[in-house]
Amino acid sequence: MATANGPIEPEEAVSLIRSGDTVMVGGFGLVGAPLTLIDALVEHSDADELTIVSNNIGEPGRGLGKLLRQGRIKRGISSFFTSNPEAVAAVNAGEIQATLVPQGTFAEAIRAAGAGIAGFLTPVGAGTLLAEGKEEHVVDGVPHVLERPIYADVALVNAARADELGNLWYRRTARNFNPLMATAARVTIAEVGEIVSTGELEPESIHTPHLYVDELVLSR
Amino acid sequence: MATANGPIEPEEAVSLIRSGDTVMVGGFGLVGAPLTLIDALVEHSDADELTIVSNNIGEPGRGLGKLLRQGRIKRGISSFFTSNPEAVAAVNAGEIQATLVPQGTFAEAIRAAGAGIAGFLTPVGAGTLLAEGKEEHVVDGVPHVLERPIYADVALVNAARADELGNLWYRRTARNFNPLMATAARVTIAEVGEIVSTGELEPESIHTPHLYVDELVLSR
Amino acid sequence: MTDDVKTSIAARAARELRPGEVVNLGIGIPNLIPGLLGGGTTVFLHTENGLLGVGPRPGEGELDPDLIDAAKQPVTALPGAAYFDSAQSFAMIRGGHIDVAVLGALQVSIAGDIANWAVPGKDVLGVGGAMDLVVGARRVIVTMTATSSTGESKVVPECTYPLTALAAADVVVTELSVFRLRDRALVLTELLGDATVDQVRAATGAPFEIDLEDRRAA
Amino acid sequence: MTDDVKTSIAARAARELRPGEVVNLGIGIPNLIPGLLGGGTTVFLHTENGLLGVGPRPGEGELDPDLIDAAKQPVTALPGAAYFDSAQSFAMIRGGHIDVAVLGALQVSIAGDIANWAVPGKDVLGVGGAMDLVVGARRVIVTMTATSSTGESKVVPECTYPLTALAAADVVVTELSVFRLRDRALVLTELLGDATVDQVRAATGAPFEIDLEDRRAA
Repeated sequence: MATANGPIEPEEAVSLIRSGDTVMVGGFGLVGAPLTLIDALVEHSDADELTIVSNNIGEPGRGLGKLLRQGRIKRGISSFFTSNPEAVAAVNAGEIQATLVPQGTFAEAIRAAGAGIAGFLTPVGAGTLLAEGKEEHVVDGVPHVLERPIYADVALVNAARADELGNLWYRRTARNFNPLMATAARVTIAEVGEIVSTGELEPESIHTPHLYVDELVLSR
Repeated sequence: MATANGPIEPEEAVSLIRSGDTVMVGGFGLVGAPLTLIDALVEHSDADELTIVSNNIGEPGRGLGKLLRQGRIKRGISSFFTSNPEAVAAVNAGEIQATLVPQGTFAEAIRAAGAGIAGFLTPVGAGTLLAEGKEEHVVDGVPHVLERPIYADVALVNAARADELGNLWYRRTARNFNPLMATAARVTIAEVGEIVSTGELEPESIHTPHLYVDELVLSR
Repeated sequence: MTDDVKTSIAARAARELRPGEVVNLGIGIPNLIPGLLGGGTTVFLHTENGLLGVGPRPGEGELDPDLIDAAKQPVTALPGAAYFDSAQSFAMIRGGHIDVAVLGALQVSIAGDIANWAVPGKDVLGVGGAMDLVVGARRVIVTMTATSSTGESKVVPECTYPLTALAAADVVVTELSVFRLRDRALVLTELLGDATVDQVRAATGAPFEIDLEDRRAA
Repeated sequence: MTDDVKTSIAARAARELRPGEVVNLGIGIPNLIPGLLGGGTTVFLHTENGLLGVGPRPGEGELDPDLIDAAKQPVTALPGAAYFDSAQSFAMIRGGHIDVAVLGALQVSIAGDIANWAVPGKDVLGVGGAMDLVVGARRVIVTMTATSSTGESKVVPECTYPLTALAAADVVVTELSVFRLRDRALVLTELLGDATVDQVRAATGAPFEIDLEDRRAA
């Protein structure tokens, strides 16, 4: 699923998101977040009732925090809503549903979705509030939780560099959840800082091979 | 668990392997196999009753095929014994036990061991001979097999390049199972083509961070 | 099986591939496909030992001991190729990111069950990536001769050889015909070369539906 | 809690670290540790957002918007640092590859249960990597004041706040003392500063054993 026709405009990219979709958004806080795509989603899309899968729901009025203010988020799946007090307030007011997941389980569940793994056993969370309603399995005397994959309709990721095929390279700690989310959605849109000629990325250093990438968008 | 004291000799490295140990050996066929370490194990160690976890059991008289001829392998866990007809003969003669695992499950089970995942559900193998004796779970109407991690006492891996801390970089298709096995053993010994100064490997391109590596050995 | 027969099967299978698709080719007949693709059809070849962007066999002086395919044969890598570890490679496969797997088989049942890794009672010691590929790839194209070297049909009511996976085949290409699995039923959709329906029937040890909508191959 | 108290707790916790260990530091008191390590003690700092080899805070002109720690604060990276994605980072944690996690807590029980992410009835919306770290790290060192700002003991018979994990703490360092978990029992092993056993008893809302084998801190 290479991106044969060059980058598309952010406005066109976000038209692939429909009301009711589950949308993954990369980034740890705002670092590695696809801010151009988020802005396009905020300004040029009417899709609402969205389920957002992102480690945080942005910050007040920044990143996904803008979408939150528009009331277009129905549900958030995150490890840390707390970084946006407005998201916490929205949950407490019953305006959005919140599914809180330990960060490692969050990452692993997204990887699992991309990797065709229908469930995995982790000791993390066992015996805590966050295991409520989940199947428990005791392995070698240690309680484990059976966690399920987290899939999405569309993934919005951010990378420093792409080649023309859509291979991606991430810089420093801006990598975080982006390579995982790129694997876990029906449609993956990568916002990139630059597009280099095919062959310029070192083949051993490509973090996301192009078969995971459907569309490229240049950061503004 | 950095390798503070520089590389050790292959003979010293294999002295860490004891009779009855489970030993992972990287490589797809002989590509990416730690041949210096295997030779040292063959020539300078008396450890026997070994369980070998490797995609293949070498080739006749080459790589792990040498260890097989010495009768020191009790059990093999592999996806493809067939590449060494002597291994097939040894299994058929009851000289070694064989556990055959689909290659993707083999890779994922090694990753799981390194990642603290106590089990995972895969559709691969469900309804086949290779699912016999394994727990089946039906997920969304599709039968899945619950697979368990594959751990080892010692992992022998091969990388083109290390830095002084033990960060590893693999070249081309010599990567294969090596980065996974490096995470899944109590002790990981990396055979490397060269050791460069710390800081010379691009931090974004390190395939195996040094916390997985206990000892470095130079290829001969 | 003559080389001509192999080539004709591979050539027909090649026509199932669409530009831009990510394709994993098994050993044997599927491996003939790269040489038979039309000039306009660019596919990306994936090999499960950890490479997307497999190129042609290396010429003299191009041989790299670190660069092989899943059949352990030397290959090259095209510009834009990427290397990855085996867990990532099979994550691609199992996760549905490989568009097409083309592979040989010993038997295919009318329900699309595939047996391609072992003969009963012996040789059950090498499975490799076969099970992952037939379960994970979005489309599975089986390329095989219609009958075995001893004349037995390879299309069967139910597999008697050890299964690779249930209901996994989408297309079956032999030297005589193309079958497609539709709603879990086997349908003859195309006759190849000079083959007739009667010839296909004679070579096929199981009932099938007929819907010759595809044009006869040139 | 004064800065002096924080610093004294961090300094004592720092002495638990051995050269070469891979250490993950939580926010608050643990984050003071890098400045308090003796010159001879080199540890490798891991931050769960994807970096092994965290360096000091950046000076002016060194600020890199792509380089932060798990507290979302700017950091630097040392030579030999490696970046990785979040799944790999938590694979390191959950898989037992992080030698030590140092973190704050709201409560620690005499069985080593830790509560450090939420207060009952509110603020259960941010867990981050807390659960993964206390379950996965080989040694878990809790740094906290002996009592809360309202004077309640943080060492308790049983956690009343939402649990982070069961039986996870190995060492508890407060401004008064060091406790160790041995055979699932809480043992007072060291008095800090001028603290007496009676003072520790008064500040601790749960029974504990005493084995003052460790030398009194200077």
